[in-house]
Amino acid sequence: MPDTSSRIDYYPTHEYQGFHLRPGHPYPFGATILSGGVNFSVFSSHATSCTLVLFDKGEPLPRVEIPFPDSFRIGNVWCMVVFDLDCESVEYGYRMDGPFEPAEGHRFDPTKILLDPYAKTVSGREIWGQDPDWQQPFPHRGRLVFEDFDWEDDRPLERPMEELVIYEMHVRSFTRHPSALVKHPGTFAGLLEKIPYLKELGINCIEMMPVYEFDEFENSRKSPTTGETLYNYWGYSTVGFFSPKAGYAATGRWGMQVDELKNVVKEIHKAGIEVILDVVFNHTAEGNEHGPTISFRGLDNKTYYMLTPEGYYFNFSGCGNTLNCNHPIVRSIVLDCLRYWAAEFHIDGFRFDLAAILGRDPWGAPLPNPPLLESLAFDPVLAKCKLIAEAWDAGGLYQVGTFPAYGRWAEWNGKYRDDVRRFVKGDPGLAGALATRLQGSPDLYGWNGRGPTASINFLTCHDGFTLLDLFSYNEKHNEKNGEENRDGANDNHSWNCGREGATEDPPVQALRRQMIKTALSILLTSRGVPMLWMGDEMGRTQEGNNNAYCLDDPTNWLDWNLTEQNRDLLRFVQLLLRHRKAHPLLRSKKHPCFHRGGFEEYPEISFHGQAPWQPDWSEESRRLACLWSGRDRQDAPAFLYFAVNAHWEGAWFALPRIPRCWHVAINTGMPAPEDIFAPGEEVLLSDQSGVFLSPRSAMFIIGK
Amino acid sequence: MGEVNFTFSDTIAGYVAAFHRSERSFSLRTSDGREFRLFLTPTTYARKSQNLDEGYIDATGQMGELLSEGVPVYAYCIFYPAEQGFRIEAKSLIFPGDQAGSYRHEESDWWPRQVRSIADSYLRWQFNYPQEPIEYHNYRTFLHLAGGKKGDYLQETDTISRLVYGFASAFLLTGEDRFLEAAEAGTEYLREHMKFYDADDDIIYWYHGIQVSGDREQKLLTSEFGDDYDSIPMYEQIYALAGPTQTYRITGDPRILEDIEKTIELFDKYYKDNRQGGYFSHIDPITLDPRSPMLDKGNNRARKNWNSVGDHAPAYLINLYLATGEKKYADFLEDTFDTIEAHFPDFENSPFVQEKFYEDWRHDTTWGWQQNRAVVGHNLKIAWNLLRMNSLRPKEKYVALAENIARRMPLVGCDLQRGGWYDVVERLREPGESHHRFVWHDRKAWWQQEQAILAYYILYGCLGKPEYLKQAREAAAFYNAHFLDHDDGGVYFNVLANGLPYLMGNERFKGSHSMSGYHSTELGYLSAVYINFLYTGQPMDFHFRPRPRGFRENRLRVAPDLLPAGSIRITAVEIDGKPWTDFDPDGWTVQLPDSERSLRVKVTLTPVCRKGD
Amino acid sequence: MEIQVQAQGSLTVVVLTGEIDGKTAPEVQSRLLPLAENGRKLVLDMQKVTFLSSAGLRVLFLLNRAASSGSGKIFLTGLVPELRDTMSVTGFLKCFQLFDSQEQAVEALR
Amino acid sequence: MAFEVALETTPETAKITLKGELDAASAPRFKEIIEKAAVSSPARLVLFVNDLTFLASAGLRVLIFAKQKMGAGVQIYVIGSQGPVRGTLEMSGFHHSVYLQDSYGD
Repeated sequence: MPDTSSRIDYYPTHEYQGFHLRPGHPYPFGATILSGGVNFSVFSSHATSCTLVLFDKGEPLPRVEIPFPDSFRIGNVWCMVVFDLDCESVEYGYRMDGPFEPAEGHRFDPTKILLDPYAKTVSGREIWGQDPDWQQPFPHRGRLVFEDFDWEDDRPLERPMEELVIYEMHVRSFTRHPSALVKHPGTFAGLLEKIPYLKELGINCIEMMPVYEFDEFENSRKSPTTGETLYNYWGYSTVGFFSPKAGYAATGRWGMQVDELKNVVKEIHKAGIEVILDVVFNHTAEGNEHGPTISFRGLDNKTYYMLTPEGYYFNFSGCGNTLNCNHPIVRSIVLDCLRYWAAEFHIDGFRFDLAAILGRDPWGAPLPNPPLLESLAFDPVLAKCKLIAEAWDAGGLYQVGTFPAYGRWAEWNGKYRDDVRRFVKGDPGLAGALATRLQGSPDLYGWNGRGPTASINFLTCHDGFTLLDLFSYNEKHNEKNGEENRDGANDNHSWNCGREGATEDPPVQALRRQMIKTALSILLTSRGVPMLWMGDEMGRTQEGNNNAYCLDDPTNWLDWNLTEQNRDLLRFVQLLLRHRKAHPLLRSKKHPCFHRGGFEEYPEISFHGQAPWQPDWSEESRRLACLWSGRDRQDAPAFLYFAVNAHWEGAWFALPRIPRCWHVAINTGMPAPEDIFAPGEEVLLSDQSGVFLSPRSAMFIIGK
Repeated sequence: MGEVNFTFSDTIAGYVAAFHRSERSFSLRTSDGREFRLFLTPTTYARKSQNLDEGYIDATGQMGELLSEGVPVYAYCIFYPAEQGFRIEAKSLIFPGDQAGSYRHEESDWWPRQVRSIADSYLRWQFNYPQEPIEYHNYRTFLHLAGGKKGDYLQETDTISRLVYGFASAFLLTGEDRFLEAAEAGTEYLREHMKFYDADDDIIYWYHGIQVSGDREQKLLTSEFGDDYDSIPMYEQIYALAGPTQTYRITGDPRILEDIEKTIELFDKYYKDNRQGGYFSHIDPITLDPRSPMLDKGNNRARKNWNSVGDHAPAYLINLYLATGEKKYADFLEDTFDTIEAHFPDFENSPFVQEKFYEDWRHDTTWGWQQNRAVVGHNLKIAWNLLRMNSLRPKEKYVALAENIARRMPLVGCDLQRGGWYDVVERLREPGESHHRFVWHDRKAWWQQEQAILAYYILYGCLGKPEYLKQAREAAAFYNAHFLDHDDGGVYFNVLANGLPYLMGNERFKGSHSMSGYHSTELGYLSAVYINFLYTGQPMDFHFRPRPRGFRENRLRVAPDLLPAGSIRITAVEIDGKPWTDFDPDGWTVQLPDSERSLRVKVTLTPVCRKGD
Repeated sequence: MEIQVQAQGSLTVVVLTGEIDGKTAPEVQSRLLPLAENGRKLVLDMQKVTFLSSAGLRVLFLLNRAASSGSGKIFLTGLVPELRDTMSVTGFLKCFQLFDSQEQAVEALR
Repeated sequence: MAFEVALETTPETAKITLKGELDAASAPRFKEIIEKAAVSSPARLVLFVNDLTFLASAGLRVLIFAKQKMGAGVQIYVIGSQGPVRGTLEMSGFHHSVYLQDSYGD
């Protein structure tokens, strides 16, 4: 322990109403525990004065309000050390005074107590769903945290991008359902108990939907149809950028959410699984000029938000305001935030919601060389972090393939989702598109050396149908969301296999399972980084709701009984993932080339139809096969033949001749257990000249 | 003479003809078919029309989709001189709707929400409600938004009455008690402080207002307005009834009916000209004689004008008929409209009606500020009210005059380049003049937009001609895009021709013109009725609070306005929250139960399939 | 917060009563740190500990680190299920050896 | 009973005594007297109405109009009003603007 007695700067020089103070350190921002006191540092470009407001935990009224003496200000930063505070029971906020001239962009309001944007934990919503005290003027309060977690020898796993199989999940939904049989349902701790399941499934990266502190009661209202409360369930509206959501932690009520999440990350890393966070930097929970003033609006409205000349809020996010990401100060907060999570929580990567907004200038025009994206791409702390962008926004900007990436950014490949959905459901003329997707979308990511790992391939995600619903509904059914089914996307490219919604009819159920297996086998044999949506591996349904953003009920909760009911499907996915791991050819960092690179004179990739070497690219084509050729892990020659028949009639595919014997690994046309064999247990093909693919099925055949 | 080779800014209103995405430009076709090519700039931003108490709706991101064929838009542009003509760059856009043919102001609850917001703003400004109770003693005619409430202040009868009309209309639409409380308190205050009961003739007239200092009141018998100095103008007596009559429709309070009937007695006894028809516009304060030499001071001796003939119907008389159903008021209405139809049109000389007359209806073109000038809004008000009257007692000549006005006005009173309607123009054009000259300015007043919106929506609702719907939509879109004050609440009085608010001089004080609390709420109330019932076919709820032993034969009349027979039906009634079945669906009346206390009545009126058929 | 310390042969048994949080943690630390550092085995009877905050966890962790850096060892007994669960979820439980009761610990370690 | 009116002015007070019936016919004469009294812009106008048997609305209108013309600063006292005359004053709400007293001490 440092000998504090001798350090001169650990002694108070000022006093205010019994509190001992001294000028603080401008850096690091936020509240930092020093020995004997706490350093508070906050900045605002336009505020005229600032007051630190201290509460005892949970008390309605402040214990003291300490105005920052002008000598405690350095540039635009107010900083102060307060001595002898009980770090566990103190809550703090700031009052900022300054002009209230909306037309100029200033909305200072000294009557409001503001949350410190750098607060490491935020109180007010410690228990999920507990009715808040709506009269409390300062509901979200900053609190202090001990940052001495014992990581032992853990650090971010830094897995090569091409190895990743991402599993997108919602922390609460993952274990909230009673069938999860966990001690702390719907929490980080609940996730701890499901690590063996994830390991056995075979994914090596989980992407958590927003875990930064958010207010589940934002715009909460009663559903006109069910009378239930509708929440801000997904959490795409951040209150605290540096604080894990207390309501997601079993120990949230005692303020130990930081330790709990760090422990979860540590255990998940032990299972060899990376953790990616879904982060929202395009807007905040403060909404437009009618929304609540929580933090940024009261601190420095003109700096933090994109404003129209009259001082109103641009709305590129569709949620009321737009964060002014390319302003130097906001850029530094975003960088500080991501560095904090990467360094203190050992987070492996970040997925940016509506990332196209991060490339707009303060007046909304897209920038060719956005400073924020560049800073993120070359930041030393984030150097090994995965950066994944949702490369569009609600303001009409669609940058899939053109997102300014600096060779570092990957993107959610919306085109992959649409092309594969349409091919699998039987739309004609998409063989060419499918061929491009299978190679890792070189049309989008082939230029300036980005490669297939820039493409996050996915069929489903939190936005839209689950995989089972994709093949059970033609129309969306969002009545429970209370917006008269107007919300949610309409271009779902789904097909209900003949019956709308759940059915007991065996042939329809079997067809739906087959469509799921066919789609997944395409996804996991495509180059690029595959992403699964929580529960699709066991046939989860949301009863046709393709925008369940507000439902805290079984629509969102993962039903663990499905692991038993759909045991075959789960087995199929587990083995499919083991096949992907077994064949490096499917996971290369480079786009394949057509005329060489395979074993001896075979090309690395070649496309075929019902006749070898003659793919059918016509307008009516619903069939395609491709042959990968190269070396496997033991450097032995590898031949992988993947054929898919989306037609409603079966077809004979003559196989290309290879210097090996064909063995069947996967045939989604067959019922379990013959639908898939474990790597190494592939079955020798009796007739080596070809195979018969039943309607709407796929086969994966290996040369051995 | 220097040519126009300098930059300037202006608004263009129109419909998108085409959007050229690559060139970032679009062509805009004005209401009368002229096309302009407008270029977008990197800093062009856009918003959608937002209602009062609604947040700012930024649409900068959706400009691409919104600028599609047929979408209405207001583009504020800068004109740069170019080789031939100008290069026009749009700097900010306002979209009244999301797509062609869809207007936010035609949403079924758009206007009721607007009326609620305006009424609440006035409760806040005038009475500091809800912090303090509604106390009309504190009411100010001149409301200095910045200044406090110190020193003497003036309370004018007709501005209080108009505000009471606003509160009563807000209650009819929303049923929220604070508005009825404000309406009844205001009616009570008028009766207590502004009423002069003349025992000799058993008639009532209303003081112009009172000058309050401390707890003392100085009665002002004659008007303090320049044009009506030292006389009792009929215009003020008429509008003194506006608020109480609208309140009477809700409560049936017999004291209000008595005040109204005795004021009508005043009109018949002292203002009516039984020989040559119509009503005199002013009378002597002492002798009540319209021909008194004392009136020469204001040039008002033995004169007749638009207000004294035309203002009865819209101000109180139609509402009085709706509440009572009595034949004598229908006759009175018919008489005023016959008089207007007989004397006002002057189409051989001018598209505008004549507004000032001598006793024998000779045109008086030398009076005060009016001279030979036209108020665009009065012409439209005549067209609008003729159509109302035509639903009560159909006459070919009513519709003919209304359509005649409706056909001519857009060419001489409407701004086809920027949208909106003008104020006062010369009735005649000098030789060589392409446009009627603006008398003072080309600004646009809030209440004249109302006349256009209501005139063309009722014309379309009753006659179904598409050009009327187009005019109605353009007028209402301009009003909702430019006149709503989203910072302080309520509406702006005036906007410049290009739609930017004009906040100079006493135009700034919303209180001094509580009229703005009248016209804006009347517009909201009747727009909701005409659009929902005569166009989009949406049902509406209306709220009443009938007093015990109030309405004759305990029968509540709920017709919202003079509408074509059979256009709407009562489909549901609730009394104190419980369903009630004793009502005449097509007679628009509800037979009330006997009760010792006032009843809470909610009536649902549903149009009979009117989707623009 | 009460702390009773008694020596039992080569062991030191400490009985803690009440809450260990930000206010009481410093006292626990100052009383027990010297004992942990002198290389003896330390049995902490937590049966009557009703609440353990982050600060409390850290004091136990500090004591354990101090003990194991020497030749000493810390053992916890009688941990209430809720506290045990909190410690496991935040990753602190792993570094301690547990016994159900004080007697069991003394028996096993003598 | 015929209407009689007499005016007596001092620098800051004007006193008018009214007798008989003040009706529509006699109102103009009363108006002239009031206008004469207003000329010296007195601070106070005192009306003695003990012998006024009838006050028509027209007469009352003269009073109200006069008060308005003289301006808010002028105090009006009506002395000795009773019976129907007082009723007329109250029914028109004019009692809020003047001081009704039984007697007037100089």
